[in-house]
Amino acid sequence: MEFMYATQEQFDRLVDFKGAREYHLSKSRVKKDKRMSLGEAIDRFVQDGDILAETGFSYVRSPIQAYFEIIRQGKKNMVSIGSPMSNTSYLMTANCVYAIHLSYIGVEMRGNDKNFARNIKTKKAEILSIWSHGSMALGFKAAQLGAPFIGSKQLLGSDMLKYNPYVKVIENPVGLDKSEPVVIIPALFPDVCIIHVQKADRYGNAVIEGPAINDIALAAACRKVIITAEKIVPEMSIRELGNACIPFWYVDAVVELPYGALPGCCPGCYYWAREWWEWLVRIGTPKEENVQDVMRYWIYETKDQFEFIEKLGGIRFINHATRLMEAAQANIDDSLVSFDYQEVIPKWD
Amino acid sequence: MSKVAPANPLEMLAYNISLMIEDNQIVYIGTGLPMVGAILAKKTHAPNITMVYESGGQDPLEGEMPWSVGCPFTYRKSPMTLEMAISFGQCAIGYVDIAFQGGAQIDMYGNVNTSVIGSYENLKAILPGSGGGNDIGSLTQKSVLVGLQTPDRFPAKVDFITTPGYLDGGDSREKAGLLGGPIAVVTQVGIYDFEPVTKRMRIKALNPGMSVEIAQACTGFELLVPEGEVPFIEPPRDEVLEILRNEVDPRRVFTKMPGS
Amino acid sequence: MTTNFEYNQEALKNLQIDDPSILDRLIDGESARQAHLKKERGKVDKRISLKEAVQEFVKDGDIYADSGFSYVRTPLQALFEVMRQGKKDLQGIGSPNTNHSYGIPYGTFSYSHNSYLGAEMRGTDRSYSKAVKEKKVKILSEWSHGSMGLGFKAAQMGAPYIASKSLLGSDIIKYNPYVKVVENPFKKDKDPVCLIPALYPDVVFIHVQWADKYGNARIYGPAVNDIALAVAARKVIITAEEIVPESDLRNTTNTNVIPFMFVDAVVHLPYGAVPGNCPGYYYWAREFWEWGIRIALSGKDDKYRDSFWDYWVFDCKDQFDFIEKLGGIRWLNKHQVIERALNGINEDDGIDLSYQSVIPKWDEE
Amino acid sequence: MSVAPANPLEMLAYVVSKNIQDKQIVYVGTGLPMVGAILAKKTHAPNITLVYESGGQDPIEGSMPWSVADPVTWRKSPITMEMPLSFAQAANGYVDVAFQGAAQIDMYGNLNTHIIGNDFLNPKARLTGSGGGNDLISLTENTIIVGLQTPEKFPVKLDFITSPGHLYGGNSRKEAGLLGNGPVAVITQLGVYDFEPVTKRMRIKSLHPGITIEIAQACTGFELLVPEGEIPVTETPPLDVLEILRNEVDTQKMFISFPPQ
Repeated sequence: MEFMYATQEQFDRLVDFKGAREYHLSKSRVKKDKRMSLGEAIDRFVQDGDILAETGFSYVRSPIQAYFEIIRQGKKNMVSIGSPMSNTSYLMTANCVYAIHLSYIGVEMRGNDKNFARNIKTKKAEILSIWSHGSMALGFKAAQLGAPFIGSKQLLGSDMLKYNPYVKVIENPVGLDKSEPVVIIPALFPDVCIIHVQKADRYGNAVIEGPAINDIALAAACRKVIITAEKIVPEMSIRELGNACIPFWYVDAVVELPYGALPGCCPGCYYWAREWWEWLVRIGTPKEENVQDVMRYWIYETKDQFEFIEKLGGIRFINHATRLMEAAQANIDDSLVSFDYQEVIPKWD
Repeated sequence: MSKVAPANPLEMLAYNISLMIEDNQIVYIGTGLPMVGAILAKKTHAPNITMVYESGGQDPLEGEMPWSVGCPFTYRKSPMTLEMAISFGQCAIGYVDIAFQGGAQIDMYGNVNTSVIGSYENLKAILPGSGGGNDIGSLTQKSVLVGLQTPDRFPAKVDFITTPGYLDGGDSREKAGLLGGPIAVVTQVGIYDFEPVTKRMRIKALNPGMSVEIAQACTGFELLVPEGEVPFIEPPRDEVLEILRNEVDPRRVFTKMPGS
Repeated sequence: MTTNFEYNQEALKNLQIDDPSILDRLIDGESARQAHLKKERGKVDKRISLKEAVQEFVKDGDIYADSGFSYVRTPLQALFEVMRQGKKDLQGIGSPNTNHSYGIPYGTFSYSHNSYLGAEMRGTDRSYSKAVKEKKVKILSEWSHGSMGLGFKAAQMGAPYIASKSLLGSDIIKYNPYVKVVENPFKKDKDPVCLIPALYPDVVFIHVQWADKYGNARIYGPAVNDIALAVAARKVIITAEEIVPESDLRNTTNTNVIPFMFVDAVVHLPYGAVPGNCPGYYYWAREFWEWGIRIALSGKDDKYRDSFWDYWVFDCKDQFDFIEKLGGIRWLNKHQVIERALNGINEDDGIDLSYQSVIPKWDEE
Repeated sequence: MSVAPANPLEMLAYVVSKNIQDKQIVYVGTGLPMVGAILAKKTHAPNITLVYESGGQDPIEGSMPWSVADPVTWRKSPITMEMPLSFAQAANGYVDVAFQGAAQIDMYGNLNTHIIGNDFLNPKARLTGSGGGNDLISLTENTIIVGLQTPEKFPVKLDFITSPGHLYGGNSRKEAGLLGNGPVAVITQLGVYDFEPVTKRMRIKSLHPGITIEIAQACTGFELLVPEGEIPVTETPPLDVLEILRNEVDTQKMFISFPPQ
């Protein structure tokens, strides 16, 4: 394979079953207090050259404040993967990520991410392999299941096969007619993921409210796992409910990070900053210099999530966002809040 | 004369989508107009459908119009949420009846492109990529394609097959080992199906005011025309339009015409 | 006979399966998919009696699976009803599939896809051993828990098969017509892996603590393979300790939930896991199991076995009759208290966990 | 001193516990391994985490479980896992050591829990089948085998390989594509055995007090390898450990007293 930026070793590491296993075997089993600051966690566990897996779903329960810290610390030469992986777009602009395993980078209802498209077109970043959500999810699930690969009916007949060096089409060797083709998807083992959760204890037992997406599988698959949590709760309170989905021994660092998913949303906690996203999509992404402005103001010149919130509108913003989420989850009456928001129309439109 | 303004093309599209849904189905939904159409169906002729989402939300209570398939409204008071691999797994094993998806390009065999315009070697535009599109299109029993019909968006052959339809027609989808397949294409012009043998796109019914000639003019390949008269779709009744405007998408997130 | 499937010929020979078409349904994903596609989609009240559920959904010859793990949250009262109704020639599958041995002498189970059929801490189930020897039951395939679990999980994930590192080098493979060893096609060096096909039983009973009338069902404690089985099986019957309002399920966050669309019937069946254990509700009848294992499953004499099952199954109308024989309300209350203590809900200081172990006469001689 | 010396089952439980190091994740099955693991946790290895195949993860201690799905195996567990996911942890490298027993063990540490007799269809005895045994030994990094040693239970050749140890010795385990080191020790009522690094044949590591090479060999169906020099005597449980075993671990004497027959 010829890569612009990535190394063969980086390319191979994603599917290195034995390597990931050995790494897991070498991890500390001690049930100890793993709490540390966000800065320390990113400094110690996100390394230049790592394959970073995106968690959550685009702007839902994604560890966006942690991604901002990666940008502030100036991590380099990283490869990004995830389904979806929309937040990779600004990691590219900040020169943290220069190669991706692509499933979906877009801005949901607003469609394409022009910043991402620009980075690819100008060859600032390269695509190493192309996936669908489900096929990539099966890759993570295979890893979680300890299966070297999983047969699937996804991807067959699509051109994605021609752009995915990891998957193969074979004739079904078990069951069914021999002539029945299936795609085989190898287990995927990224280096590091940061998972934002509503509740965790100091050891790393983590509770996810709402959809877990691929995060349970990723917690099992990744070599290094950082938990950022809205709340650190006593272990006993997690035991009372028995609803954790990530056990402590997968976890390397626990960061108490209230509002860690902002400007995205965190189920059960707060709604997302829709105006901020509007601004990013409509103003920030179309032009390179605007992106740089957005990043300077919101990331480089912002120390932490609290300063970020001050810029969004402080306590008034948080109070509103919290109530919106309460209403969204039908915990308070819908009539008490308005889902109206200010649409951003850029001057050039 | 009705006091209700007639449907705009996006509203017509949402209405046509709702017509594809039968009561009691399990419906797999993506962002945008399919969501509007499905909720409209649920509030009108199909009150007992169950909506499932790729992010894992299953059977939520209705609320606001979701921004995307990961929005809290996709799992509002859901009895459960599923992991993604398992959520897609439901399509493969026969627990989803119908799924909707859009695309930047749709070709005469119902292949969909959401990856790249031009080619990866000679890039004109890069699109978001598959997302769940390929999985839904590969695995679901019946899929319905939704798009705005223009000659560019309906080329003879898509630049990139993100989601396979009938591939090269005939039995090529089956030979590729895929499950299910597209049963219809819904656009602002009309509804199309696929001729059973060649699997080429064929006019099924047209929206009011449209004609075979207009449909053909909006298409980059030759549309098949059925024998006899082409039926017209009855426009949405006033009360349906009012439900669409006042209850389904009151903020006009998806049904407001751009520029209006 | 014709089959569309490719089986491990060595295993067919070893198991002396002349007509491999009997194996087809378990891995026939297309027919399972079709069965799922035909299911009721409406959110309707699916409550029926246990009798009706067994009559309507268990057919002679079905591939039969049940929930839970050995004696934990196992739908034993449903299994007893299956035996009472004289269902025949079932293929038993499950990881574990311990309780299927009870039905073998009555012809209820004539075939076994075996992963583990034993008496837990008491080891081998000698009546099963005897039945195999006497050819009252035919083994169709051998599995490990994990490999069979992956088969159900593959079905749950809609994957035709999953590769695994289990079973390699073992003789199980020579007695499993379904699995195959291939070289990992992703590796340049030789790296054998075992391919496990998705498994689709015909019918599964799942006993849960809470369900609503539509079939949304919530499990307390380990779900084992039940979430996957609920997705994979062609017919799914929920037996529930309590029928709760739907809102109750919606207001609780818990990942161990089966959604209503998989479910064909809901049976309100308090004590449906008796004589086994239902987490959070009641401990199991250890004396009953001691008696069953030491006497009925000892393989010593068929008459002990027959009289045991006659007394406990055929002479009982329902679970309430069964509990009366165990000791009625006193037995029940004691076992509820023990269960709560074990779950850390009740004070466990002063709870007496001792029980009468059963020494059969022939052991004393 | 009024504490009675260890009986053979108590000795076995103690040696099991000594094979567990602190801070390990331990995959436990029913019976003596469970007793040994809980004993280890209450003595020298307070920070181990116990995981079970039915899905219980890291329970708080309670009474002695009857089986691996007992409520005690997931008592106040923060999480319970579906079974394939629980086994998958072993494949993914999150389990350090697993214990298992068997009806037959051969010189390469292969295990049989399927049949006795060499005709599968007409067995002398039909046993349980694999359960999680095959998965654990196939996937876990280190496996320790626990069994009662008799010539019949330690035959030259197994009637059925349920759980592969070192298969046919040498590199054959690796060539079969299996993960981990396979069996690293065998613990019986007579002694502790390991596997010679090249041939992978079972070798005496230490013998319990009063046991000689001759006794060990007489209880074995194949030729045991004997190491150079003096054979160490297995350490016996100190009295305070015995008291913990009897009064805190298996208070019902479910596993550490001999069955009535």
